[in-house]
Amino acid sequence: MKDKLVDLDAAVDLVRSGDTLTFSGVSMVRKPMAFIAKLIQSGKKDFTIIDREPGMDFDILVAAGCVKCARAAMVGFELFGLAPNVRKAVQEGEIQFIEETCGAVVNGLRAGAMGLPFLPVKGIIGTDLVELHEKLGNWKIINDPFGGGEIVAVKAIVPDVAVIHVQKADRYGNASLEGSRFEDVYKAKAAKKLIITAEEMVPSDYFKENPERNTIPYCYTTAVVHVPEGAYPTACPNYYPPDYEEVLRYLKMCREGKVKEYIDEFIRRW
Amino acid sequence: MKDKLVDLDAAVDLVRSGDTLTFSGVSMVRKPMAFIAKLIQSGKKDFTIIDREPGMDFDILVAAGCVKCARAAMVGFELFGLAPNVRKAVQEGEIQFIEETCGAVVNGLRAGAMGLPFLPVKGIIGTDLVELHEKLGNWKIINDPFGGGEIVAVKAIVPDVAVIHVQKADRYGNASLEGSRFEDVYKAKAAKKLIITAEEMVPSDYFKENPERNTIPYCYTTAVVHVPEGAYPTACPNYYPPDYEEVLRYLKMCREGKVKEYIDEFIRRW
Amino acid sequence: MHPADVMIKVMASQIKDGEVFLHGLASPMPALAMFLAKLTHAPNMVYLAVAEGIDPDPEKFKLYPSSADPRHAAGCIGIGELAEAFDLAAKGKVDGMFLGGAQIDKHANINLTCIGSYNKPKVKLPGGAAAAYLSPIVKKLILWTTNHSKRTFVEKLDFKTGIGYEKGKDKKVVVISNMAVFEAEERGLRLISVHPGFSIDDVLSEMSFEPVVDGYTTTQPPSDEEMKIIQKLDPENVRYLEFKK
Amino acid sequence: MHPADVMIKVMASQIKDGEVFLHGLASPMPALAMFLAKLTHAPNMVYLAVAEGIDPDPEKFKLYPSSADPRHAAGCIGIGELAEAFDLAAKGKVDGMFLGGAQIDKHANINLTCIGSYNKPKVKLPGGAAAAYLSPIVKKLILWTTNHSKRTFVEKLDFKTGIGYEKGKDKKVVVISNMAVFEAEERGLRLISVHPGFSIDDVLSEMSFEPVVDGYTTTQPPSDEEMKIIQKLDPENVRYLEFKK
Repeated sequence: MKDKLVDLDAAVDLVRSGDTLTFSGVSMVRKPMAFIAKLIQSGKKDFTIIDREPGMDFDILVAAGCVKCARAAMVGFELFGLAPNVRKAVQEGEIQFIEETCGAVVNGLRAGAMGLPFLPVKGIIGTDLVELHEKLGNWKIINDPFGGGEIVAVKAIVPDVAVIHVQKADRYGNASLEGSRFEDVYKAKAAKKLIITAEEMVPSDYFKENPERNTIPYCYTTAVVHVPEGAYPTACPNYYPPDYEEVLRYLKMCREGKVKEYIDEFIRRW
Repeated sequence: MKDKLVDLDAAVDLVRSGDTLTFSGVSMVRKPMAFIAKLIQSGKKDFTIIDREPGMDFDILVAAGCVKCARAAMVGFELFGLAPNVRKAVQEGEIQFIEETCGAVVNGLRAGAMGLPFLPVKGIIGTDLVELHEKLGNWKIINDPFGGGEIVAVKAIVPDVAVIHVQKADRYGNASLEGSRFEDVYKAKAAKKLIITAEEMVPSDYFKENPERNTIPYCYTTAVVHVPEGAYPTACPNYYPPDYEEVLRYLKMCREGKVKEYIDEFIRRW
Repeated sequence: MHPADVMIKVMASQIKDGEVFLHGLASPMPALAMFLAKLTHAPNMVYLAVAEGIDPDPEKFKLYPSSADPRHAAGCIGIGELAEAFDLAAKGKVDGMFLGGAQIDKHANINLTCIGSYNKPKVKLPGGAAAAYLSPIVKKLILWTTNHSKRTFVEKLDFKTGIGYEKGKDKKVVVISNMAVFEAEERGLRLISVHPGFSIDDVLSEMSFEPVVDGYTTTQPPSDEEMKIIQKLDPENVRYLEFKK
Repeated sequence: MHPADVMIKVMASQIKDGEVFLHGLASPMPALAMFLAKLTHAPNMVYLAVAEGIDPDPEKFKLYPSSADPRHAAGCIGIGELAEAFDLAAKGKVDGMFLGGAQIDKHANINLTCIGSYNKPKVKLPGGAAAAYLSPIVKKLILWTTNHSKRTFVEKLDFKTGIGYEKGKDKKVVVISNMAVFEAEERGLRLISVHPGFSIDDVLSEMSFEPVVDGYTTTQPPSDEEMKIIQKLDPENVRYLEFKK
């Protein structure tokens, strides 16, 4: 195993403008916010970002002007309302938005993780999403070769980079997800490059003592970064809950036209 | 959660003659041997058995005359040689044998677990297995709808019953696999009925304290049976290794034409 | 009584003992309804949720603004990846799912995608989440809206994100608004009950299409005992936030 | 020197540092070769195996008759489901796989299925395991046989279980017998080296087809140091069992 421990800047160097990116977590949980701050600071842009149900990660990247295309089944702040910057950018035609549905994102990522060109997915047929995705070449209605009728085939999702915030990792890139995993293991295995940001660094013995803990083994990992509170203000299960007040402060500043100030502050934090 | 703890006989009652069955483990590891003993004793038969790389479980079921069709990528005793009873039954045309390949069995079980009608699988094309399986209707060469060329589609494998021997379970059917898992989680989720046999019973708090331990949650489980040494003479990781001497004794008795005696003894053990 | 509590009670009453129910993000009322059912008439229901705890412990539960808040999984018996819940749904083993609806038509089809055209929307909504995937494959689809109005109950959707009534399928579609309860039938949306405090005129005057009305009742609100349960699970009244948007 | 040890050394020399290698069931020599490589020239190779331990600790390793013996995973850094290794292979990320061959033709195609016809076999072999799946998708296919004979090196396979040489593909196919080493080329199986103790006549007279012979060497046997490593990993000489069948 090779030492893959780097700092956030070196990890950001692995990303190129125009890349397709995916991030860990959903909504206000385990989003790699520190990495995103540094990514914004780097000035790279034109990203395609893809996820099942992102939140502040997508919104702030869009606010910072880094995004060309966003693809997700839902983007928002749940009870706190719509994602203000995604909403604005889509309504003003500044970014392309591709409406997804959870099962299709999940199976697209699984196809990527499994090295398959596509995966079938049930449901969906009869909704307006089919036409949209067939046009984009993401989905195609095919016939089940075993006579089960029509079914949607989802093209494999293979992000250029996945950034996954985990609770624990060693310096070789073995990583442990605790509690909710969402699609993060699939994302990690589907991506061409995998950046792990970790709340806490542990010795490799942590995994050797109990190899079941190793949810993302080192052979998938390109780089690992130690970032305590790296998901803040979203939650890192077993470490901290979402900071709802901070999320509300972000939304308030967005409403007040002060999103650039928030972003500056957000970058300075790291 | 409902109490699903039953004895081996009650678990065997869930199986019907003619069912398609799959078992946990590979080769000489974590095969549900106690259940298989009781299944043989029950007199039920005409089973189709399917697995990636089984060993003594398949061989003794075939020896006992319970099997109509066996489907596997490999059946044998590794360095100890061929599976004598499977070999004999196939060569004498007593059972149908379907030669599989690991990747296809795995993806067929995954399709079953995921509720999908089929899954694509790479490789295989160019071997003599394709014609065999296309005739049987298990596989079909299709075109990747996204232009990647020909690929094999594997029909979902949905066994009537999966019997999975685990290290720990509670009486509600939550189960913990320790160490090598093989395809056992997929088997558990693909099957119409799931029988858990467990080395050790634990209180549900064992899972509540550390929910990551729960590799097969209760909502999949039909029945759970407490069977210490239930995989013997195959291994149960963290409990006991394979008993190679006992496996060799089985093979010796088979060679000497005493397999019926071994089976009687094997049944009496439970 | 706050309409949220009436809606929670109606949601809970859709859940039968032993059934498998799932809720997603932005779903405080469904989360509370699932607990209410589990703590009353459906102790063996299987609780799956976006926070990925299977059967979280109601004793340890407190409602927070994000449905994915990791504290919502406290005391669970296992981790149930949402992907796994989707697989269960594909196998026909998810009995019920709760979905919001920004627009709902008379067949209980829903729009969660956009107001106006997809390519140049007037309002880009948060998105359908699992709606397109799950709405055709679950057995019970429980739709809710906190905004019973002509803008919600529309003649024609701007985008069809999810599918409601489907003829010949073993699928029940219930629509729960802050004023009334409907069930989707071939004829259209049939009024089942009107919540206490609202009249039939309140209900009908705020819909862009006419529902089927051939006998309806007053919605059964939660009992005092049930209100205690809800209040204990949500002492800070997070469930009411959805009504302030 | 036992041919097993020569074969292990040849197998190990196929592994470059940083590469991902996998072995399956009934694979004592590949298991030892992977450790030998890891302990000598390839410390960063990724060790995947049917016992599902990723990078088991060679200090804790002892060879047992079943390759899936759970003790073979001792000291591993993680559980690597075989399914996951197969996924890696599908992504082109498994560099090498070891496969036996009951019959091997001049293109290094293999038969592990049956002797005689499939439907009425003279001998039903154990089966191809991952051969059909992996042989077309790995970058290095290492085939081995402990029975260098005309029955093994056949003109025509009774069944094509795995695919050897494929023109135009980034794929190396090496065949290691108890007498010699070959590599598959468009022209056929090319002799690379003959093991110490065997002559070229021994090698050629025991093959049903003629390999390409245009210069070959003597196979490099393991050094004393390497033999010590092998012996420490397999003190009970389990690796020789394969030769007694």
